[in-house]
Amino acid sequence: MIHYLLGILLFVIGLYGVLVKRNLFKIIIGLIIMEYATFLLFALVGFREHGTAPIQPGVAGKVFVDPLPQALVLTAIVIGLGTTALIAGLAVRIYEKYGTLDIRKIKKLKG
Amino acid sequence: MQNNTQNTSSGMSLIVKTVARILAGMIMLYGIYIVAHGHLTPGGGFAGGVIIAGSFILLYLAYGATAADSDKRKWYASLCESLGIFGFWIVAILGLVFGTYFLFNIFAKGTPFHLFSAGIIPVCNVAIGVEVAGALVGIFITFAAVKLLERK
Amino acid sequence: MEGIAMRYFVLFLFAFVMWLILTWPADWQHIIVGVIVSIIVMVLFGRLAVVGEVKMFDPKRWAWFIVYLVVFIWECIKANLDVAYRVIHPRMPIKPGIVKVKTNLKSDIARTFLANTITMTPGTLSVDVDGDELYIHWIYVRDETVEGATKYIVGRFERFLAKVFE
Amino acid sequence: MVNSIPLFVVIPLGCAFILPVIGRRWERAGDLFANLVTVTLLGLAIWSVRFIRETTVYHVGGWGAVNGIPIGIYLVRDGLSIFMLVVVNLIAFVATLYSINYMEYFTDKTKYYTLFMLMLAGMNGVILTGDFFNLYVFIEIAAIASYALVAFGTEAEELEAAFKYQVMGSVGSGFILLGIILLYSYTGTLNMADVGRVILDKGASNLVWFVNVLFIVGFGLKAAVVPFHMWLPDAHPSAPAPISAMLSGVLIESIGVYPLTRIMYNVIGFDGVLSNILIVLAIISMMIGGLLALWQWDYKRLLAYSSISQVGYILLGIGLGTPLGLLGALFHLFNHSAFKGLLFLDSGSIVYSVGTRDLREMGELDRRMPITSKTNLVAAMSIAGVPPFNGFWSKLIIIIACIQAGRYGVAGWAILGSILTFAYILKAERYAFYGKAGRDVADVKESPPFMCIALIILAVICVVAGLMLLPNVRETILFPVVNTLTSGTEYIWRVLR
Repeated sequence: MIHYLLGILLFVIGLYGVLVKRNLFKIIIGLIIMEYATFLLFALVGFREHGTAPIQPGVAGKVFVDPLPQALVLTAIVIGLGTTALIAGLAVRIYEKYGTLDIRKIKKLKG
Repeated sequence: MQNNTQNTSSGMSLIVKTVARILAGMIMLYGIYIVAHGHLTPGGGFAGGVIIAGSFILLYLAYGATAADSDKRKWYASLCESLGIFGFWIVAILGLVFGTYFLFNIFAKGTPFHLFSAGIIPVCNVAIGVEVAGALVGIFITFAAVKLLERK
Repeated sequence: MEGIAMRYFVLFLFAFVMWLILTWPADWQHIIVGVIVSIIVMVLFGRLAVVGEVKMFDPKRWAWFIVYLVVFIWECIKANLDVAYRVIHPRMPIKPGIVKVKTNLKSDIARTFLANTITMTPGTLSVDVDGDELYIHWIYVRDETVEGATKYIVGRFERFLAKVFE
Repeated sequence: MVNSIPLFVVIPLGCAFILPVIGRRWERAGDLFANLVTVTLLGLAIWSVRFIRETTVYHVGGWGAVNGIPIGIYLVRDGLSIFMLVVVNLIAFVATLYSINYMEYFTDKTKYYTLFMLMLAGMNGVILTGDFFNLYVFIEIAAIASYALVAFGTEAEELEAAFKYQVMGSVGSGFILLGIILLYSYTGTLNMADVGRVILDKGASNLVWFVNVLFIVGFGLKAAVVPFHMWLPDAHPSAPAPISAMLSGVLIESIGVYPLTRIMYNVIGFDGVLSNILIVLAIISMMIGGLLALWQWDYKRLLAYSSISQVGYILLGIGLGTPLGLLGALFHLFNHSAFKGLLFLDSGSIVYSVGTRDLREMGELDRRMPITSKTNLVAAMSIAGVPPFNGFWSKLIIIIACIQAGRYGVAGWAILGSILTFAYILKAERYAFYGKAGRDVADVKESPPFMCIALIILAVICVVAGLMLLPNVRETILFPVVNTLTSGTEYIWRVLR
C-alpha cells in the first residue's frame, strides 16, 4: 500500500511543479517527475516479495517478479524520451523568439 | 573531425580528444554487443542504441559543437533513424505478407541461449538499435546547432 | 595509403579482441557476428581512432610498455605513501598549487598518457594541456620554477613514454 | 478478411517511415504517397462497414489466448470502431487532399506528411486497440505528432501554443497512464475485455472509482472538456488549416471522447453517477465554449471555442446513456467532424487568399471566393442547426433524448446551447463573407483547385449526411454502432469468446 501512496505523492509533486512554476524548464522538469512517478509506480506494481528474475527455465514453485511492467515501463520511458526531447526543443525555440524563459512574459496569445 | 588531431582551437583539451578518439570505437562495439544480445541478456535495442549514440555524442562533445553542426551529419542521422524503423516495419509486415499475423515470428527460433535464436526478435532489436542511435544523434545535433546560433 | 589501411586493420584487431573478451566463451556464431561488428566499427572510426599504427607491431615498444607499467606502479606506491603521510601527519604539511611543466613528447597519445599518468599518481593532477605545456595541480609544491617542476613530475615517466610511443 | 484490421495502422506507419528517406530528393513524394494512403484507408474503412454487426478480434503476432487468458495485444473491430474509422479516415482524406495546395505555404512538406501519417496511425490505433497499454502508446503517438504539427509554422505564437498544448497533453497522458497502472494492479491484466471480466468478478472497489476519476480528467484534458480546455483555443488555430481540421474534427474525439466512451461503457460499466458527471461536464462545456466563442474576433479561434461547445453536445448524448442519446451523440460526432473540418478548411482558404484571420478585416468575400463562401454557408447552416442539414438532426435527436429521459432542464440547456451556436456562427458569416470589407479585397482570388475539391466533398457530406437517418439506412449503419455501446459489458464476452 505504501508504494502506491508514495508513487502518487511523487506524481502530485510533479503536478505541483507543472502548475505552480513559472520557468519553462522547471515546468518540463515537473512533467518529467510526473512521468517518472508513474513509471516507478508501474515497476513497483510488478514487484513480488522474495521474487526472482523471470528468466530461468525449469524452476518450479519459485516466486517470479512480474515481468510485464518492466517491459512496459521501458516502452513508456522511450515515449517519455520522445516527448521530453520535443518539449525541450519547443522551449529552446521559444527562448529564441521571446528571449525569456518566464511564462508570465510569454503571452502573445490571450485567453 | 577527421584529421584535425592537432587542432586545439575548438572543443575540449587534447587529453579528452585523444581519449574520446580511441574509446569511441570501443563504446560503439559495446553498444552493438548490447543490441546483438538483446534476447539473451538485459538490454536490447533501445539500451544498445543509446550507447551507440553515446559513442558519437562523446566525439561531438570532445571536438566541440562545430564538429557536430553539419547538415550532412544531420541527414545521415535522420537517414539511420528512418531506415532503422522502416526495417522494423518490413520485418513486422513480413508476418502479414506470409499469410499469418502482423509481427508474427516467421523465422526459425533456433536453440535458446544461442546468438542465432528467438526468430525475429534479434532482427527487430538491430532495427531498433539503428533507429534509436540515429534519433538520439539527430536530437543532439539539433540542440548543439541551437546553441551555436545563440552564441553568434 | 598503406598506412591508412594498416590503421584500419589495427582498429579491426582491437575491436575483434574486445568482442571476444565480451562474449567469451565464443562459439562460431559469436565469431561470425564479431567479424561483422568489427568491420562496422573499423569503417566508422578507422580513420580517427589510431594514429601511428605501425608502431603497434614493434615488440620492443611492448617491452618498454611493460617497463613503463612497472615504473608507474612503483611511483604510484611511493606517491600513495607520501600523500598518506601528509594526511595522517597532525599538522597536515600540504602546500597546494598549480605549476606549469614542459614536455618533450610530441604525439597526442603520448601526451595523453603522460597527463593521465600524472593524474592517476596521487598528489598530482593534470588540469589542462596547452601545446607542450601542462598545468599540474600539486599537493606539495616542491619547486615553483618550470624546470624544477618538470624534473620532479614529468621526468619520472617521460623517458619511458618516449620509448613506447615516439 | 481478418488481415485488413492491422492495415489501418500499418499503412500510415510505413508511409511515415519511408517518406523522410525518399522525400529529400523528390518533393512531390509526400503529396502522392499521403493521398494514396488516405484514399486506401478510406476505401478500407468503407469496405469494413459490411462487418459492422460483427466483433472481430485480431491477435497481433499470433499471440492468442492461453487457457482463456489473453496474453498478446488484441485489436478489436466492432461497430463503434468501424464507425470511428470511417470518420477519421474521411477527414484525413479530405485534409491530405487539401494539403496539396495549402501546404505550399510552408517549407518542409515531407516532414509535414510524415507527422500527419504518424498522427493518423496513432488515431487509427487508438480506435482499434483492445489493450490498455497499447491504447496509451497510440494516444501518445497521435498526441506527439499533433504537438509537433501545432508548432509547424515555428512562429512565436505557434511555439507558445504548442508548448501549452504539450504541457496540458502530457499531464493528461500522465493521468491516463496512472489510471491504467492502478487498473493493472487491481486486475493483473491489461487486456480491456479481461480487465472488464475481472472487475465483474471482483466487483468495483474504491480503486476503480479513483481510476474512473483519473480517466475523466485525463481523457477530458485530451478532449478539451471545459475545466480542462485552456489549451485548445490556442493550439487548434495555430496549426496549419488541414491540421486544425484534423485536430478539431477528429483528434479530440478519437483520442479523447472515444476511449472514454469505450472504457466507461464496455469495460468498467456505465452507471448513474458517471452519467451525471458527464452531463454536468457536457453542459458546462456547451455553455462556456459557446459564450467564449461569441467574444472572439479571430475566426479560427472562434471555431476552436465552438469545438469545445460541440464536444459538449457529444458528451451530453453519451452521458444520457439511452439508445437515442447515444445515437444522437454518435451522429453528432460524425457531423461535427464534417462541418468543423469544413469550417476550418474554409478558414484556411481565407487565410491562403486574404492573409488574415481577423473577422474585422474580412468581408465581401462571397463574390470574390464563391466556392469557399458557399461551402462555408453550408457548414455554418449545419453547425447552427438549420433544418435540412445534418447538424439539425443530431441536435434534435439529442434534445429529444433528453426529454425522453425525463431531463427537461438538460434539454433546456441544450436548446440554449444551440441558440448560442447560431449566434456566434451568424456573427462569423456576417463579418467574413457578407459585411463591408475592412480592407482592400479587390485582388482576392478563389483558392487553388485541390482545396476547392476538398471543400466541395465535405459540403456534400454535410448536406447528405442527414440521409443516414432514413429508416433502412439507420438500421444498417447507426443502430449496430449504438448497439455496441448499449450492450455494455457484453463486449467482454464478444472479445474473449
